[in-house]
Amino acid sequence: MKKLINDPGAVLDEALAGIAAAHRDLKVDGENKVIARAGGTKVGKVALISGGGSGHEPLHGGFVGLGMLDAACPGEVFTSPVPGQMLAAAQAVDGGAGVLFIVKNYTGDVLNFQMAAELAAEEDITVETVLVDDDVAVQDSTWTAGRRGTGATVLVEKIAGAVAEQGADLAAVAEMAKRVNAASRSFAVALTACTTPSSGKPGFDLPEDEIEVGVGIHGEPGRSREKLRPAKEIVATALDAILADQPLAAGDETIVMVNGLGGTPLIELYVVFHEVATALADKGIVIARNLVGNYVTSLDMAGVSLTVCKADADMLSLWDAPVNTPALRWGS
Amino acid sequence: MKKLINDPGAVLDEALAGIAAAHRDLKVDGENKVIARAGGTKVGKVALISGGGSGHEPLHGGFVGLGMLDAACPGEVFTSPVPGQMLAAAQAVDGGAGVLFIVKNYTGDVLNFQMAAELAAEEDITVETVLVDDDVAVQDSTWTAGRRGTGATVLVEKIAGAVAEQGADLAAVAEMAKRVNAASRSFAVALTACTTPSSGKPGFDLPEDEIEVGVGIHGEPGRSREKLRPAKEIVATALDAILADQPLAAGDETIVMVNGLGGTPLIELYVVFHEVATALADKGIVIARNLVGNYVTSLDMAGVSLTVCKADADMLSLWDAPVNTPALRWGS
Amino acid sequence: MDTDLARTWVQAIAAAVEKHKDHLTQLDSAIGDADHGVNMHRGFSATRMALADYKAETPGAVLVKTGSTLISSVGGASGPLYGGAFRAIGKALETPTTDTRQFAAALAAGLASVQKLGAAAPGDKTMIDAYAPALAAFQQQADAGADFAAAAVAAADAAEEGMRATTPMQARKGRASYLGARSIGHQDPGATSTALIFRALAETVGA
Amino acid sequence: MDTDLARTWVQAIAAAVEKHKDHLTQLDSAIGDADHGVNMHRGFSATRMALADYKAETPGAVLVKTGSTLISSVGGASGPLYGGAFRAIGKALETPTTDTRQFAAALAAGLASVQKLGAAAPGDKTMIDAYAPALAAFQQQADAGADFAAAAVAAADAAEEGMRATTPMQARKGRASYLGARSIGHQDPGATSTALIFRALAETVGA
Ligand SMILES: Nc1ncnc2c1ncn2[C@@H]1O[C@H](COP(=O)(O)OP(=O)(O)O)[C@@H](O)[C@H]1O
Ligand SMILES: Nc1ncnc2c1ncn2[C@@H]1O[C@H](COP(=O)(O)OP(=O)(O)O)[C@@H](O)[C@H]1O
Ligand SMILES: [Mg+2]
Ligand SMILES: [Mg+2]
Ligand SMILES: [Mg+2]
Ligand SMILES: [Mg+2]
Repeated sequence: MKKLINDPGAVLDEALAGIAAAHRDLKVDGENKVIARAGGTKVGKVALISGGGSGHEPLHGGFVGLGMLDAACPGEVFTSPVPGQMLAAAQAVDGGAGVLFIVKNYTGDVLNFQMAAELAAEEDITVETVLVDDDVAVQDSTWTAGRRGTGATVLVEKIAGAVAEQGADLAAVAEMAKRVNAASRSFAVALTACTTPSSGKPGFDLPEDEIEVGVGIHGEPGRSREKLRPAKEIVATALDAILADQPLAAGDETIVMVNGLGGTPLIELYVVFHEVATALADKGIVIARNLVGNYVTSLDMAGVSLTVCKADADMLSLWDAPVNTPALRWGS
Repeated sequence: MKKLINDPGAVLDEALAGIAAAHRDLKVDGENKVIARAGGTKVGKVALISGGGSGHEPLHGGFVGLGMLDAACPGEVFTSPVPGQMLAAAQAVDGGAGVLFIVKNYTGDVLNFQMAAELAAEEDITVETVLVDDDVAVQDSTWTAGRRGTGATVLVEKIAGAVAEQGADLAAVAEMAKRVNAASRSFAVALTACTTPSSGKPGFDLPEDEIEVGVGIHGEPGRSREKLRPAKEIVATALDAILADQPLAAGDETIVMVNGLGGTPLIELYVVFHEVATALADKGIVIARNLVGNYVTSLDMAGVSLTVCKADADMLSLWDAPVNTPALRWGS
Repeated sequence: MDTDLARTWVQAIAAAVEKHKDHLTQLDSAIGDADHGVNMHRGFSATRMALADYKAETPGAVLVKTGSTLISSVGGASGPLYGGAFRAIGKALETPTTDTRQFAAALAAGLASVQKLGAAAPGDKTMIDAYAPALAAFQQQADAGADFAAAAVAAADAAEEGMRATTPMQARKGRASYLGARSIGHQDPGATSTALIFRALAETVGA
Repeated sequence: MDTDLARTWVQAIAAAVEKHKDHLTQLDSAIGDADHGVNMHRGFSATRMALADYKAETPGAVLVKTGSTLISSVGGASGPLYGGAFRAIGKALETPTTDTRQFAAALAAGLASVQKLGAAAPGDKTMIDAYAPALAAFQQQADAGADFAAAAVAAADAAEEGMRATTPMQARKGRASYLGARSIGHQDPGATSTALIFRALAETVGA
C-alpha cells in the first residue's frame, strides 16, 4: 500500500487537523469530529448536517459553508460516524429551527443517525432525516439493504442548503431534499479497486482488462464485471441504467454530475462528459447545469459516476443560489 | 492501460468538447485548440495566455476566467502546444494592451511560445513572456534545460491575472508575474508513475515500496529513488529542499499549495497539509493563504507537490482579488 | 452472572477481538468494506478503557456501559447493533447476581434489540445467524436446568455452527447484500464476531 | 536535388517515421516523456497532407512548407527544432535544382537553425549529435566532388554512428537532462529520428 499518511489509525484525526489549518471559514471540533461553519448558524435557520465514512472527500466536510451544510460528521474511513458526533454537531449548529440529517442509505449510517436523532430529541432538538438512495446499480432493493446513497448527496445538500438559507422551515427543507433525491439517479463504473489505509489491500481484484460496472463508493460490487471498453460505451451503459429507472423525455431539464472516484484524471472526466452531453442531446434532454470533477470519491479508485437529476425550475434556481464551501463555490 | 477514453489520439479533441459543453463561461475554439473567456477581453486590459501539454488538468484551461487567464492553449498530452495555437489565442484575446505569455520552462514550451511571439509580433500584437521555473528538484541548472515550471504556475496566473484585471499595463503585469515566480519554489514526490494514453505504459517503474523524490509533472525523474516513508518525513524532505533554496525567516508570510498529482485522495492531501502547517509553524513561518487539492496534475500519478511562495502584501491582496474560473473561484 | 464475571467477559471479548481483528477484516473485505475487525477493535479498546475506572454494582451496569461505549466508538452497522444488544442485555440484569434463566432472558432482549434495529431475519447472513442459535441453545440448557457454564458452552458451540452456516447463505441485509448471489461462499464477519462473543462467555464462566 | 526529389524525400521520411514510431516513443519513454514517435508521426502525417495539394516550383518551397507544417503540428521540442531546420534548408534551395555543394550549404543552414533555437552543443545528447556528423560527412563528400547519392549515403552512415554515440552521453539539453547521470546508457530519440531523416535522403537519391 502506498499512501501519503503517517499511521493508518491516525488518518482521520490528521486530515481533520489539515482541514482546520486550511479553511478559515470552517471550525473543526477535533474531539467530537465535527466540521462546522466558523460563523455558526443564523438564529432561525434550519441547520443541515450530513456525515458518513471518510474517504469520499470532498464529501462531506468540503460542502460545509454558506448555502450548503452547517456541519459534517466524518467517520473513520468507510465507517459510519457514531451518534455522539451527530449529537455534538446538532448541539453546535441548531439555530432553533431544527436540524435536517442528510443520510446516505447504508445500514451503518442509517442506524447511527437514527440513534443520534433519538439522542437529539432528548435534548429538545427537532430532527428530520432524509435518506439519499440514488444508486440504480442496486436492483431488487427488497432483497438488499436498499439503494446506496452516492452522487445525489451533493445535489441534495446544495439544493436543500439553498432553500434553508432562504429561510424555509424544517418541513420545507426536508421536503425539498426528498424531492431532489427522488429526482436523481446515479451509476458508477470502476476501473480499479480502492485501498483503505487500515486494510492496506485493494478491496477487490480487477484484472487489467476488466471493469466493475455499477460499483459502490466503498468498492461494493456492482451489477457485473465486464471487459474494459471505450468511454462512449461505458457512458451508454450508465445512462441506460439511469434512464431505464427514470425515463426522461425530450425537453426535460437536468442537472448532470460526472464525478471522478478519486484516481481518475480530470481530462478523462471531460471526455466522459462530452459523451454524456452528446448522448443526452441526441434524446433532446437538456443539461441545464453540470458538475465535472471529484465530488464523491472512493479514495484512490479510478472510475467515474454519473448522476442525472431531473430538475424543475425551483431546483435550478436553488442550484444557482450562492454557495461558499471549500469544494463548491459560486454566486455572492 | 485503463482509461476512460475512446481513442488515445482523440483525447484532447474530446476533452475540449467536454470542456466546451461543461462551461458556459468559456469559449472553446476546437479548430485552433484555444480555450478563452466567453466574454472576450475588455479593451485596454492586458491579456494573459498560458498553455502547455495536456494531462495537467485543471491547468491551464481550468484557470481561464475573470481574474486569471484570458486564454489557454492545450497541447497534446505532455506535448507543448504549437505556435499557431498561441497566435490564434493572442489574436482572439488581445485587448489592445498587449499579451503576456506565461510559459512553464520546458524546451518544447519555450521554443513554441517563442515562435508564437515572433508570429504575434508580425501581426502587431505586443507580447511579453514570463518563464515559470520553480521546481527546486532540478539541481545544476547550467547542466540541464533549467528548472522546470510546476505548481508556481497557478500562483503566477492568479496574481498576475488579478493585477491585469486592475488595469496594470503589460510591463507591470509581466513584472508581477516574474516577482511571483521568483518568490516561489516547488518540490514533488511520486508514489506511482503516470501513464499517457499514447504510450499506454507507466512512464517509469517504481517498486511497491519506493517513491520518486523530486519528480517532474511529466514523470521526469527526480533527485533520487527512495523507500516509501511516512507523510511527515516526505514533507520534511520537500520542505528542506525548498527552504534550502530559498530560506525563510520567522514571521515571513507565505502562500502554500499542497497539490495532488492526479491519483492521490484528497484526504491524504489534508494529512500532508497538516504536516506542512506544523513544520512551518515550528519555524514561525506564516501560511497566510493556501490551496489544497488537484491543481497541476500529472494524469493518474499518485503523489503530491508542495509549493511555497514568499508573499508580500501586494501578492496577498492580489491573491484575495476575485477570481472566477472553473478551478479557482472566490470573491465577487 | 455477577459484576466481576461481566467485566471478565467483556475483557475476554476484547482480547478475542484483538486476536482475530485481521481475520474479521479479511472476511469483511470479501463481502463488505474491510473494516469489521478495525471497527470491533476500536470499540472494545474503548470499552476496556471505559470500564477501567467505572464503578458498577451490577453485571447489568457493566454491560450497559459496554453497549454505550460501543455505540459511541464503533460506527458502521455493527456499532449500533452490538451496542444496542449489550445495552438491552445489561438492562435486563439489574440485580447483583443472576441465574441462568435470567441471563437467557437478557440474551433474548439483546437479540430483540438487534432485530428491531436492523430488521434482519435469520437466514439473511448477519450476526443474527450466530446469535439466534446461540440464544436457543442457551435457553434450552437453562430450561433443562443446566448450569451457567454448560449453557454458555452450548451457546458458543451453536454460535460457531451458525457462523459456519452463513457461508452458503446469500446476504439480504447490510453491505454484503449488494453482492447478491456473489455473497454466497463467504462467512459473514458479523456472525463471526458474534461467535467470538459467545466463546468468550463460555471461556469466562468455565475458567 | 530537384522539386520531385524533395517531395520524395519528405514522403520517405514520413514512411520511416510511421514505421519507427513506436521505437522512437520507446526511446523517449526511457529518458523523456514518451511522445517523440507520436510527435513525429503527427508532424509528418500533416506534412504529407499539406504537400499533397501544394504546388511547388523549387525543392526549397517543398522543404519550407514541410518545416512550417512541422512547426504548426508537432509541438514539443522537436517541432520547432525540425520545423526551423527544414525551413532553413528550404530557404537555401531557391533554384529548381541544386547541386551537392549547394545542398551541403542548405543542410548547414538547417543545423545552424537548430543550434540557434535550442542552444545545444555537440555532446549534449540531442539530435545535433546525429545531425552534425551527418552534415560533416556530406560536406566532406561534396568538397571531394562526390555525387549527391554518395554524399547522402555518407551522411546517413555518419548520422547513425552519431545516433549510436549518444548512448553513453549524459544529456544536457531537453527533457532528458533532468535525468543527469541516469540519462547515460540510453540512445537519444531525437538523434534517432535525425538518423531516419538522413537515411531516407540516402534511399531517396539512391533509388
Ligand atoms: N441489518 C442488519 N442486521 C443485523 N446484522 C447486520 C445488519 N447489517 C449488517 N449486519 C452485520 O454487520 C456486519 C458488518 O459490520 P461492520 O463491517 O462493522 O459494519 P459496516 O457494514 O457498516 O462496515 C455484517 O457482517 C453483519 O453481520
Ligand atoms: N535544446 C535542444 N537542442 C536540440 N535538440 C533538442 C533540444 N532539446 C531537445 N532536443 C531533442 O528533442 C528530442 C525530444 O523531442 P520530443 O520528444 O518530440 O519533444 P519533448 O522533449 O518536448 O517531448 C530529444 O531527444 C532531443 O534530441
Ligand atoms: Mg464500514
Ligand atoms: Mg513532450
Ligand atoms: Mg464493514
Ligand atoms: Mg518527448
